[in-house]
Amino acid sequence: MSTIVSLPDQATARIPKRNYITNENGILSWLLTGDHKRIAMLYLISITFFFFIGGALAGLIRLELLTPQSDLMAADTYNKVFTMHGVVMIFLFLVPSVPATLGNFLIPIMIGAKDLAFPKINLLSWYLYLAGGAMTLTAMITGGVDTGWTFTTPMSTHFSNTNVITTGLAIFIAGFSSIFTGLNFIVTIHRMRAPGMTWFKLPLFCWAHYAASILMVLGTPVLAITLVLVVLERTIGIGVFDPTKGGDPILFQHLFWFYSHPAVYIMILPGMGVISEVISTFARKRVFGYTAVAFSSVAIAVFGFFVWAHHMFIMGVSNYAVLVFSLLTMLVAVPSAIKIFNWAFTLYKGSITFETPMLYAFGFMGLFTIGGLTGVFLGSSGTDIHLTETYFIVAHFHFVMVGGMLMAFLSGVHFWWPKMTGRMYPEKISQLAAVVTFIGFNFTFFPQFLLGMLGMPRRYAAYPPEFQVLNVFSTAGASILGVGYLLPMIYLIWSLKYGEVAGNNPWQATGLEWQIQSPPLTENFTTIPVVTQDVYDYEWLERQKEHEVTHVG
Amino acid sequence: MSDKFENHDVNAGHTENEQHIVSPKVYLAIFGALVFFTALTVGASFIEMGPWNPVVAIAIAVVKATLVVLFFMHIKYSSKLMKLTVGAGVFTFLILVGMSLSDYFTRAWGQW
Amino acid sequence: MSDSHAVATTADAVHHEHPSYQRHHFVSMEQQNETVSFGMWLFLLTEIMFFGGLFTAYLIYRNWYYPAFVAASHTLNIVEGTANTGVLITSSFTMAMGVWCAETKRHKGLVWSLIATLILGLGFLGIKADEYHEKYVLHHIPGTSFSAQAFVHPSEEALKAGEKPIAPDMAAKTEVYFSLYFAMTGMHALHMIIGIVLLSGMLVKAWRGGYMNGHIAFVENFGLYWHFVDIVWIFLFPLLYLISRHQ
Amino acid sequence: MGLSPVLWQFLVKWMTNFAIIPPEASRIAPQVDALLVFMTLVSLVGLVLVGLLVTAFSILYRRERNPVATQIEGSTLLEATWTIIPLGLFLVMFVWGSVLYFRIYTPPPNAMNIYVVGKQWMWKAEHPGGQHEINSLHVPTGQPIQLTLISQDVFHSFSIPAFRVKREAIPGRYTTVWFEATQVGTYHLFCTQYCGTQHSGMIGEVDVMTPDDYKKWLASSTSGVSLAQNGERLFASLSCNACHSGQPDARGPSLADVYGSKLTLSSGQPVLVDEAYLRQAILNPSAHITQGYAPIMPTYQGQISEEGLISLVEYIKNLSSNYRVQQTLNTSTLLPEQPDKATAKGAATQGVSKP
Repeated sequence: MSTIVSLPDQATARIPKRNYITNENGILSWLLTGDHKRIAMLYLISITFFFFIGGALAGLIRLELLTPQSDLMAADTYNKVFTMHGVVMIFLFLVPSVPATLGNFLIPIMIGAKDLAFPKINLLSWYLYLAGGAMTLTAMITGGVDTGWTFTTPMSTHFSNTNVITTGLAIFIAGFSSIFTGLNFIVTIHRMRAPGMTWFKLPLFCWAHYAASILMVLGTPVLAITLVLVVLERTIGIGVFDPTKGGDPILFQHLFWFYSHPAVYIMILPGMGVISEVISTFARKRVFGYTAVAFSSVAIAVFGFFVWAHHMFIMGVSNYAVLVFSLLTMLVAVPSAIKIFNWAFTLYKGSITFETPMLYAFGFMGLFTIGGLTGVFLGSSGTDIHLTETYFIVAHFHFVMVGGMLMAFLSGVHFWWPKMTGRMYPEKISQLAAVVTFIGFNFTFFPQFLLGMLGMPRRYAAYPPEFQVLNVFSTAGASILGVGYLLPMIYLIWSLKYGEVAGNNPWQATGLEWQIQSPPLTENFTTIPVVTQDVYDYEWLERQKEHEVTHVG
Repeated sequence: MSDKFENHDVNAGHTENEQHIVSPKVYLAIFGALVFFTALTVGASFIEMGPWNPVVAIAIAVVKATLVVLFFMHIKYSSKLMKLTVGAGVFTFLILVGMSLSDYFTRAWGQW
Repeated sequence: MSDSHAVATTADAVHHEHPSYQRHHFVSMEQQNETVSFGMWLFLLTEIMFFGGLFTAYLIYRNWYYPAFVAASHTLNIVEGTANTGVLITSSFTMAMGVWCAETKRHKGLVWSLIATLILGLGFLGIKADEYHEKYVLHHIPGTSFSAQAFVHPSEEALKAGEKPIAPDMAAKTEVYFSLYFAMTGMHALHMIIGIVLLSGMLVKAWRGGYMNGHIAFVENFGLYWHFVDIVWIFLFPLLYLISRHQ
Repeated sequence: MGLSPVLWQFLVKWMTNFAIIPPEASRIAPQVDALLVFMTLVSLVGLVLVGLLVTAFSILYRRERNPVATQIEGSTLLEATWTIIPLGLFLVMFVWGSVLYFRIYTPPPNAMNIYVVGKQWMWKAEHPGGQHEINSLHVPTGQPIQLTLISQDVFHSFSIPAFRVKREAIPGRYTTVWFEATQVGTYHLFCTQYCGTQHSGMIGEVDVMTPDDYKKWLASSTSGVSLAQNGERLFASLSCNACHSGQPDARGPSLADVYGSKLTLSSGQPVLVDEAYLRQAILNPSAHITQGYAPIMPTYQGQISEEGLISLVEYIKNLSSNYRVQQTLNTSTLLPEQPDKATAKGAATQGVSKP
C-alpha cells in the first residue's frame, strides 16, 4: 500500500537541537512552565495515568460480570468500583482528554499564536486537575464512594455513607480546571489569531474546540453549584434536594444534567475536530462542506443546552417537558449526521492512504454512527422507557465515548505524535493495534446492546443467569480491548528513543503546525506567520514544496 | 507589527484601540439612578399590586443590573464581541431557569 | 527539508519597544488588554451560571411554598438589607471612580477610591454578619438547630406588625427558604471576601504608586468582578428581602 | 484446549437461548417493538450507507488508483439532502415515540390499581384486597393494571422488560404506569435505577395468570384486611374522623365521594382529587385546604409510613358515604379528645410508622 509519509533522510536527519523540550532543563522548568506545549505533555502523562486507573476498574467490572453471582467482589465493592470507573473516566479522562492535550498543544500553533492567551491560568488548570485527581484517588483509597457518577439525590445526600463529599469536591475542583481550559481556548481563538487567519480559515479542529469550550465555560459552573448544594446538604442538612423537608430530588437531576448532557458534547466535539483533520490529510482533500462542518459544531454546542431532560423521561418530569425535550433531542442529532456524511464525502475523489490515524478515524466513523443512531432510540420517548437504565444506555454511551472519543484521541495522538516528539511511531504495529482495538471494542460493547434490549439493568453486581452468555462475550472482548490500549502505550514510549526522525511535515499536511519544526520551538514561530493560503489548501502546499525545491534544493 | 493586528478580526469587530474613558459625571448619574431605583423597589414592595409585585421587583433589578453592566462595566462602549458575550451569558442563564421551570409549571397541567 | 517557518513568508524584523508588562506572546498591548478583559468577561459568564443554579432552585421553591417564603422573608431585617444595598451600590460607584482615576493616572484619587471601596466592602460584610447572627439567635439557620416555631406561633410584636401564623407543615418549608437564603447570600459573601482580599493587595500596590504607568488591566478587571458581585446582590435583594412586604 | 469445551458450552447455550428482545407479554409490547424494529432498520440502512460510501471511496480513490485528489468545495444540494432526510426520519421517530409514550403513561379509566412501594432493597406490592407481596407481582391477563409507585427512601425504578414498561419510583411523590398483560408466564421485575448496595438484589418476578387463577390467588393470599379496611382503622386511630365526620358542622370537609371530584382550594385554584392530591393533603394540608374551611389540620408528615398512606388513600377513594365514619366516631367516643395523642394508641395498627 502506498503512503504519503515523507520522512527526511534518516542518515542525516536530526531532531532540531533547540525545541520546546530541550529549551530548559530540570523538573522545575516543567512544573512551572507557561508553555502550552509542555503543559499539554504534562496533561498527556496525567490523563494517561488516570485512563489506566479507570481502565483497570473497567477490567474489574467486566471480570465480576463474567458470572451471574457477585463472587469476585461483594455488591458494595462492585458499586464503588463502577462509581470510580465513571468518575475517573469522565471527569479525569474524557473531559480533558483531547482538549487539554492535543487542543492545548495545537490550538495556538494552528492559529499562528505563540501561546494560549493565559499561560499561567493554563498551568493553574493543570494543577487543579491534579488536585481533583489526587482527591478522587484519596476518596477511592479511603473507602471509595458508591453513588454512581451521577450522584443521584437523596441517595448521595442522605443514604450513602461513603466519601461523597471528598469526591464531590474533587469534581468541583477538576471542573474549574475544565472551565479555565475552555476560557483560555475561547479567548485565544478570538484574540490571538495570526494576520490573515480569518474565522473561515480556521482548521475544523479549532472550530470543534471553540464549540466545546463554550459548553465548558457555561455548563460546568452549574455542576459546581449543584455539587456544593449536595455537600451542604450532607454536612449541615439544608434540604434543597430532600423530599422530607420539602425539597425536590428531581431538581438535582435538572441541574446535574444541565451540565452533564452538554458534557458529552464537551467530550465528543474535540474528537470530531481530530477526525476532520485526519480525514482531510489522508484523503489529500479539503473537508467536504467545510462551513457546514464548522457550523454543525457550533449547532451541537448551542442545541446541547436544550436537551438535558431527555435523561429524565421516566423520572416524573412533566409530559409536556418530555415532548419538548424529545423533539429538541431529535434536532441535535442532525448536525452529527451532517458531519458523518461530510466526512464520508471528503473521501470522494480523494487520494486516500491508510496510515494508523486514518484507520482510527474509520473506526470512529463506524462506531460513532452506531453510537449516534442508538442515541435516537433513547431520545424517542416511547422506546426510551424500555431501553433507559439498561445495558443499552451503557453500550450507547461507550460507543460514543470509547468508540468515538477514544478512537479520535488515539487517532490524534498518532497523527500529531511526530509533531509533539519529533519522532515517528512504528507504523505496522500501530496499524495492528488500531485493528485490535476496533475488534475488541465491538466484542466488548455490541453484546451490551443486546443485553439492554433484553432488559438487563445497569449497575448490577449480580444478574439473572440467562444474561451470562452475552456478558462472557463482553468480558472476552474487553481483554482484547485491553491489549489494544496497552500496545500504543508501549510502542509510543519505545518510539521516543528509537522512532524515525519525523521532520517537519511527515504527513504532507496543510495546517500551520506542520509548517514549523518538530518538535516546535518554545515560541512556536520565530516570526508571526501571515496566512495567505486557504484552510486545507493542498495546492498551496504543493506550490510551497516546489518553491522550496527550486530555492533550497 | 501591531498595525497588522488591527481589523483582521472581521467577526470579532474590535475596532477601537483607544480605551473609552467614561466621565465621572456619568458614573455619578448612574449611582444616583441606582440609589433611586433601590428606594423605588423597596417602596414598591410595600404597595399591594397582586401578581405585579414580583414583576416590578424583577424589572427594577434588571434595569439596575443593566445600568451597572452598560456604564460601570463599560459594555456600552465595548466591542460587539463583548456585547455578544454578555448576551450569551444571559441567554444561557434564561435557558437554565426557563426550561427547568417549564417542567415544573407544566406538571400541573395534566394528570401526571 | 528546511528547518522551519515556510509560512512566515514576510520576515518582519521591525521590533517595537515593548513595555515590561507586555507578555511575550502578545503582539501588542491593545491585543493583551482586549484579551485579558475578554477573558474576565468569560469568567463572569461562568459566575452567572454558577449563581444560575441557585436562582433556578429559588424560583421553583418560591412558587411551591409561597406562604412560607413570604413569612420567612418578613423576618429578614429590611433596614439592614436596604442599607447593605446602598453600601454595595456605593462601593460599586467608588470602584468605578477608582478605575477612572487609574485611567486618568490620578494617584491620590485611585488610593482613596480603593480605600472607600474596601471600607464599604467590609461594611457590607459587617452588616451581613449581624444579620447572620440574628438568624442564629432566632434558630433560623438550617440544619439540626432549625426551628420554625416562630412561624406557627408568631410573637406578640410580630402579630402586631401584621404577621399571620402559618400552618406547621408550611412553616416547616421556611427551612427551604433559609437554605436558599444562606446558600445564595453565603456564596455572595464568599465572592465579597475574595474580592476584598484582591482589593487589599491592589490597594497596597496602588499606595506604592502602582497602576500609574497605564497598565491598569488588573484594576479594570477587578472592577468588572466587583460590579458583577454588586449585580448579584441587586437581584438577591428584591428576591430575598422584598417578597410581598405589603402583606 | 482446556478452554474450548467451556467455549463450546457457551456457544451452544447462546444459540439455543438466542434472543435479542424479551418476550412480548403485554398489549403495548408489540407496539414498542414495531418502533424498535423500524429504528433498527433505519439505523442499519444508515450504517450500511456510511459503510458503503467509506469502503467504496477507499477502494476507488486510494492513492494507487487516484494519485492526485480533486479538490471539491462541497455541495449544498447534497448537504441539504443529508440534513433533511435524517431530520425527517428523526421526526417520524419522535412522533411515533411520543404517541407510545403517552399510551404507556396514560392509564385507561377501567384500570385496576395496585400500589407499589420501593424501599432499599425490595418492592412491596399492595393489592386493594389486602394482598401484600414482596419482590413479586401477581396480575391477571386481559385486565389493564395501573401501578401507583412511590419510594420510601431513594429513587428506584420499576421495570418489567417483557411488558416494555418502566417507571421511576420517586420519594415523596406518586408516579403511575400501566400495562395489560397478554401472556401467562413468569417475567423479570427489575429495579433499574441504582439505589445502593443491594441494588442488584432488588429483583423479583411478575406472575401473569389467567383471570381465574388470579382470582384463586387473590382468595388464597389475602391478609384478611383489605387496604381500605386498614385505612379505615388508621382513619379512626389517627382521629381523622373527628373532623372529617361528614356532619354539616364538621371542622373538615366530608370525604365521601371526594375522589375524582373537582375541588376548589382556599387559594381559589380548582384541583382534581386523585391519589397524589390525597397524599399531599395528608402530609402538607395547608396548601390543600378546601375552600370554606379553616387551615387547622395538622401535618401527618413523619407519622404515617408510605404503606399507611396508601391504605388511607385507598380508604378515602372508596368512601362513598359517611355512615361508617360516623359509626366509628360514635363507638370511639371513649377515645381521648386530643387528636394527636390518639396516634400512640393506634400505633399497633399496621401502617403507623415506627420510630
